[in-house]
Amino acid sequence: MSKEKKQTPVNTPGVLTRKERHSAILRYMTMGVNNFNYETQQGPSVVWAFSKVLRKIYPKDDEYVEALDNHFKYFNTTTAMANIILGATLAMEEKDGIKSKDAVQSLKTSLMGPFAGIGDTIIWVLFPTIMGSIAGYMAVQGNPTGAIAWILFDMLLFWARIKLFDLGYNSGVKLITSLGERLSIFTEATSVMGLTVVGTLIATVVKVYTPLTFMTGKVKLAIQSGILDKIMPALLPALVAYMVYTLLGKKSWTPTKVILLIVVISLVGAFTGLLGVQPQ
Amino acid sequence: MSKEKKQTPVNTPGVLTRKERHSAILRYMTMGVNNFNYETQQGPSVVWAFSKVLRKIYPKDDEYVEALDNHFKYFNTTTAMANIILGATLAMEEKDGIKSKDAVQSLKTSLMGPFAGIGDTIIWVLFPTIMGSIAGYMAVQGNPTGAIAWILFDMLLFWARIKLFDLGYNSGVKLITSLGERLSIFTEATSVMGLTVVGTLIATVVKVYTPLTFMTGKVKLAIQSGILDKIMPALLPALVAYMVYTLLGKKSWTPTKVILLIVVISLVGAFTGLLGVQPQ
Amino acid sequence: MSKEKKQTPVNTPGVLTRKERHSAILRYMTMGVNNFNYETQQGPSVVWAFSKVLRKIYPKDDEYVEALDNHFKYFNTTTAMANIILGATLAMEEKDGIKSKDAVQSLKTSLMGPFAGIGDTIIWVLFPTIMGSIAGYMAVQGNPTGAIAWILFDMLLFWARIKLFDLGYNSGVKLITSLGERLSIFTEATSVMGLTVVGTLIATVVKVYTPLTFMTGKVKLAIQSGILDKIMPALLPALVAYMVYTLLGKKSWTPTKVILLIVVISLVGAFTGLLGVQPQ
Amino acid sequence: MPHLLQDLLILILPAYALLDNQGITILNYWPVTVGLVAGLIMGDMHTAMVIAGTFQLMSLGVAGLGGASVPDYGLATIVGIYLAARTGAGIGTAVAVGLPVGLLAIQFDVVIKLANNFIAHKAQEYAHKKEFNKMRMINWLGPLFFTMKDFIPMVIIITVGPSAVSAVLNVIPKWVTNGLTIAGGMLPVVGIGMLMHYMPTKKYIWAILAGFVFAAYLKLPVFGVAILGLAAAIIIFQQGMAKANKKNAAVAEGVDDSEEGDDYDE
Amino acid sequence: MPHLLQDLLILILPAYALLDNQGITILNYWPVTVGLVAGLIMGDMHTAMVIAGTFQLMSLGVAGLGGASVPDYGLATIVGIYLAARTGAGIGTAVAVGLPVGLLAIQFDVVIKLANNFIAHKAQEYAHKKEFNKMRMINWLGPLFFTMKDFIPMVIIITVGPSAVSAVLNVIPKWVTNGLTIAGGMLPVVGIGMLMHYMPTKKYIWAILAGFVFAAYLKLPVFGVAILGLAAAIIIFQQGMAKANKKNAAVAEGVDDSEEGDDYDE
Amino acid sequence: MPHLLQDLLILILPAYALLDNQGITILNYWPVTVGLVAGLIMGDMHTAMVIAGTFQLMSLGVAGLGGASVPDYGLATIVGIYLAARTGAGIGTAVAVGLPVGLLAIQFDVVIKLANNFIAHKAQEYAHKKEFNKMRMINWLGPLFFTMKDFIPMVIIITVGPSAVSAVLNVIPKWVTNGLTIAGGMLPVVGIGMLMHYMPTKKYIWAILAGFVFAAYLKLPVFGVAILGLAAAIIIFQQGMAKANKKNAAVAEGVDDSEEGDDYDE
Ligand SMILES: OC[C@H]1O[C@H](O)[C@@H](O)[C@@H](O)[C@@H]1O
Ligand SMILES: OC[C@H]1O[C@H](O)[C@@H](O)[C@@H](O)[C@@H]1O
Ligand SMILES: OC[C@H]1O[C@H](O)[C@@H](O)[C@@H](O)[C@@H]1O
Repeated sequence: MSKEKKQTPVNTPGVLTRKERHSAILRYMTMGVNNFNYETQQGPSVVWAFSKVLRKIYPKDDEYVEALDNHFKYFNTTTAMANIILGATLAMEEKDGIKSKDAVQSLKTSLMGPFAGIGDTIIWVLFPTIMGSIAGYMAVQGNPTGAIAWILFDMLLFWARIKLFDLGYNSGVKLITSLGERLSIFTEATSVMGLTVVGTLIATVVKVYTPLTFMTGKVKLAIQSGILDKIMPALLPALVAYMVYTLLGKKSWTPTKVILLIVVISLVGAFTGLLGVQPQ
Repeated sequence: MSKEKKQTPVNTPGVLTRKERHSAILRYMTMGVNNFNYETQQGPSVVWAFSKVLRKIYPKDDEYVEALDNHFKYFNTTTAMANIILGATLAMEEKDGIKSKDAVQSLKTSLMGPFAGIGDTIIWVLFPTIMGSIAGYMAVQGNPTGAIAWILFDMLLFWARIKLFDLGYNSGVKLITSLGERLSIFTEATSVMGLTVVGTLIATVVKVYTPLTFMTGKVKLAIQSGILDKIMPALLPALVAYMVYTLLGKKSWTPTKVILLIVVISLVGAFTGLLGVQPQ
Repeated sequence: MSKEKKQTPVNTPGVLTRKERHSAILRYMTMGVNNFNYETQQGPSVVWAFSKVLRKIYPKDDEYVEALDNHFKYFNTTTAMANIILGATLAMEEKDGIKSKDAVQSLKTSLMGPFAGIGDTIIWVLFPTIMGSIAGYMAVQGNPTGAIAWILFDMLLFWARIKLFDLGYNSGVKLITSLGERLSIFTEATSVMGLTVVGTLIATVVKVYTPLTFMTGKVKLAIQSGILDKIMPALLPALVAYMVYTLLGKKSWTPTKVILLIVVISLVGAFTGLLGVQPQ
Repeated sequence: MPHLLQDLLILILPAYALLDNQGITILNYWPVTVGLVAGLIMGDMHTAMVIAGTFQLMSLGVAGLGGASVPDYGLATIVGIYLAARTGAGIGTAVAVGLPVGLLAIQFDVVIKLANNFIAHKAQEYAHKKEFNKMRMINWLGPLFFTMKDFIPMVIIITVGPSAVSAVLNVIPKWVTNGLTIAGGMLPVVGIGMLMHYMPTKKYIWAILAGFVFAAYLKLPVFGVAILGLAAAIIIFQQGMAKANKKNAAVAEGVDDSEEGDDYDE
Repeated sequence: MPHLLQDLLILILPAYALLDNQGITILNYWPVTVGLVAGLIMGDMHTAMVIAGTFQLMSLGVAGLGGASVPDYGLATIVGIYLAARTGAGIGTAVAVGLPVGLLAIQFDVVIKLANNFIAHKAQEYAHKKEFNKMRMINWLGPLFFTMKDFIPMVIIITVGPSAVSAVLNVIPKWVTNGLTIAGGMLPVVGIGMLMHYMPTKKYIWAILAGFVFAAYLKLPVFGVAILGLAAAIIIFQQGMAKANKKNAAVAEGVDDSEEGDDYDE
Repeated sequence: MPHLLQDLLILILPAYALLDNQGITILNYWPVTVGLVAGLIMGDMHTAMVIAGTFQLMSLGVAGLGGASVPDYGLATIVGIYLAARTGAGIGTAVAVGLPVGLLAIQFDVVIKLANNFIAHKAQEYAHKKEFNKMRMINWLGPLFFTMKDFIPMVIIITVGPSAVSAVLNVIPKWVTNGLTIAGGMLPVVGIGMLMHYMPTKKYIWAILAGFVFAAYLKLPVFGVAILGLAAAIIIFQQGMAKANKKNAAVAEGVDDSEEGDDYDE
């Protein structure tokens, strides 16, 4: 691949230079989940990282704020995989400006779930398990080779993650060019996939567990495994998700209030023994 | 909640007083499955219970008979859960009279399956297992406290079941008011849910088992687990369900004949050893 | 059933006599998978068997070649079950001639998967397991009775397979008569069922396995079970299927080349230890 | 309490408790609750509770769902308590005699539910003849039959004694009791078959197929299947609404394409 | 029976049984049935059946589905019986020598199915040239090849003796036999790939995805998947019919909206 | 290396490694990699690696997915290595003291992620006020808080010594740490709830239901669910396209039925 080709991966002349784009994704990669919050999770990280390139795309203040608000919203996925998504959305915003707002949001919300599934498995579970077992075993024998190899692999991964961003950016442009006005249908369809994953997240990521038991003489019945799990697995997480979703839909309830409510419930639950940490 | 509000839970003035409605559901709760038959199961129980209030709703004999015939049809669910359904259908009949016939039938047939699933689990499996293990253990030590507590809980449940009826009645009115002419689409959709459950019932409630084995020397092959289950689990129940469904569709075959046929087949099967009781 | 009735099972007078039809299916039953190849599998067997009756249906050379080409395509199912399908398609071709071409192909491709599922289970797994365990046990005691019985059962099965062909032939005529112009919708719908099974075949019939392991000291990680299976079960078969499907869609790649490629990959894989035979 | 009064009350107890359990469910028919009452009647609460508790723990998880017939542990309990009080039989003996009576009741249960079929038909017949009072009255036969189911063995036990039970049990051949149990397992299919005729089974046969596969192969519990069914129902509802709205819109525009919708519904 | 006739018959037996099993399936090719015939030929039914029975029980559940290659237990049986009769080898030895021959046949099977590919192409070529007789005749090569698969090892064993088998086996490196076995496991994918090109794969790719997930993750057997596929097919059929009816109705009303339907089908 | 410089570097190490791992992930924060650096700093690579390896094998499979909080094995490792080098504590002691510090960090993690919420709101506020520089700057508080999480325990350990850790641990009641851990398990639901409000949840609620059943009941992993979701998405896309094409065709023919489409989308 020639240097020139690399610098102009799309036909439409972009507002941003390759360097500006890379500086944006490097900002995101640096911040990562370092300002993670329970409400919008990686949202602020994306805003912080892309605020400069977005400024260039949206010279008008109003549009800029609108675009920022869009990215302030909930976003969360494996950071390595996020690069693909953010590459694509940057391409979309660069080409269509504020008109792409809904499509951008839709692409983010629908892809982040499935991408987290595959990304977390590889990046946070498989890779550290492999490297950790090898390097860990070497280490207990006083040998640091595995640890050094790990850092080298991380560097390789760092490079690959920038490539993933480029991939997303180029695909993003292709996507909008080929889909054209059908983009809204496309994003609606991807939302369906995203929502399917949301159903899974409720069942697996959200953890609510009660250690309560009925006990009398030699008879003991655990509320969680003996009753709740028999009615429906992940019953409590489903109820909590429904409750939170409903509360968030009410004018009087802000996400912050909901978070505080959950913290209070958790503390009270821990104090009274109504809630507990699920034994592995 | 004020007394008055309780007495007029709906905007449209009903034909029936609250007392009449409660008398109907009390009749149903008394009869329950005390006249259960294999063909229409709780159908006659519903007719017996609601014959008086329906008479009031349908002063014309023809409409009355039509409405009764509607309720004579197959109905079966956990009796506690039936209260919700019967509350809703009573509201529908009270408001729309004989025009609601199909919607009433559809609501009953589509909800009874899912409601039985959750209701039976709680009312007939979980609750007696909890109370039974506690009270049973106390009893073997000569202590009747658990038994007394059980009866008290039953009284609470009795009260709750009446509330479930009221809930169904009020929701029923809301349902028809908000759905309006879309009711037929709604009932068709609920039928889909009902039929999904019918598929499950065939696989789980209907039990057909053959104890036949091929045996020669030390080689033994059970027809049920070695052949039938390998072709398809619940193969025999599925075939029997198909056969019964087909027979019931024929003019020459009444349900009674089908029942007799099954009894004869069961007796012959037991005599010849072709059929048996599945070991747990 | 009278002789006459048997000889004219359909209202429309067919081009072929019962004898000609049976001779065709007997040819197929004789060839079976005796000229099986990896690309089109039983395709040539069907062509060889039906070449004579098709000649009679298509007196024009061009149509004949077109019809042959149609049957040269990939076909594979349990041979006993194929009889049903081939009976039906013969009826279709007899009635509608070359116009039925797409419908014939569609019926074959969509039914062969599901039919193989049930047919293989019964004909190649259950029946030989039963007969084999009985006859095998008798044999080790020097007793040939079981073996003789097996051959007799095979004769019975032979007769039944001819009946299956007749069944397919008669249903086939009924099918086209009743469906009429809706045939294309029908075949499209059956394709959906066929494709669902194709997804299953990829996951179960195609076998690709790597015996590679990471090993260091006492820590050992199998690539197959520790990584690939955790990303997705049947990941390699899915990738191979995708690759083969893509290659086959390219002008420059013939099926023969693809087959050679796979053989080369297998040999190289075996030599280098990258690929292996999955332990049971 | 005089013996006669005790006999009378103990005779009524299982019949009442059965009807209660199948209806209002206040006393219910589990060993400990009927054992409590039996203990009050027979005047030896301790023995009564021990026997009841034994049967209760034996019956954990037993549930007659979907019209299935299960052992009558309530009857077994009462028989056991009565015998213990009258003959001074030990708890072991009381349980050993009570249990087969409870098991025998399975057969009776199947027979009654078969018999009730004729009542149901008769009642509907009366409805068609507009004899509404008769329609109602005949339904009392159901509870009456169920009463008999527990009444008859109790009468025999009280008048003839426990040996009678085994005599009766020996008369009935094993294949008959077995056959009735098998029939009890199979008969719920009739209701299901009826139900399928009231529902749009042919149109939505795919829903039955899916429900069957999830339950039979993947062992998905009924509630899980119901949620998937709900998901499908929501789609059907949305599509139905979309079609209806479109039809309305078309009508408003003066284009009458009502036929098409009907075709689809067939 | 003279030795020469026995040799001749025993030579033909596996080849015939193989073709029979892959076609009419009357004698079939399982150990006990071919062992029966081998016993008749060699004149020692008892020994024949014991060897056959041993291989039969060893092969329970082995099935060459979807074009997969499996050990040739029929050939193994015949080799074992022949050696036992000729050399007086014990049953253990007979089995030990027969088995590797049967395993070797897996490799040959893969090679033949590869070779048959060329026959298929040749036949189709003849069809296009309208040389229909040649098209038919060339297909005989398939059975001929399969005949050779069993014929050649039998000839070697009869003429050179069992030691030849191990000699041949030692010549072929392990990675070649392994590689062919691996290829045998992978090659059915070609047929599947072809099939996907004949079917509306792109339009209904979702059906493949769903079938894959149910089979790979949830281990739903193929028949269960087929039922779910049937459910989906019914829906597609109903929607197709509804659309067709609507189009017809529209045509009847004089509104020609035929394009739309076509668009959808693309 | 003078002690003071060692102390300074060892103080910075966990804070940097944490931010690195949560961002660029080059050094990362696993025991062996931070242990490697700690060994370089403290000058005893062998002891450092043994302690690090012990913690590494202990932490296999631990992953903070979806914003979950997990034990801070990196911090534990550094504390252990520091103590071993300074006090000559054996490896057992080093691990025993390091571990509770790592566990304590779970609580801090929850508190920081709660605190970050306020930063996020503040930042958005600045955006609305068009103070874009402030909007950016305030985000540095996040990394700062995370730095503190590891900085504070390290300062205490270095200045006061290991006994301080247990003192702090004893002050905080069990129910508070437990409660924060429970909150950490539950809080990801807020993000999910927000997400649902951005997506067409009501229209496609069936997708959530299906995903839930497959995950909760059938234990289908998220990637399997995503494939099924993809299958559904393809269908939705095709139907959407068909409708759009039809509408275009209709418009081209001069029949305006745009309303119908809109109705469906509501
Ligand atoms: O299963 C629903 C319902 O079926 C029958 O009516 C009885 O067995 C009830 O106890 C049960 O609740
Ligand atoms: O699986 C279908 C079919 O595939 C091939 O044709 C052979 O392996 C047959 O034995 C089998 O029945
Ligand atoms: O699960 C997706 C994502 O969630 C959070 O952002 C963090 O826990 C990340 O480590 C993880 O990759």
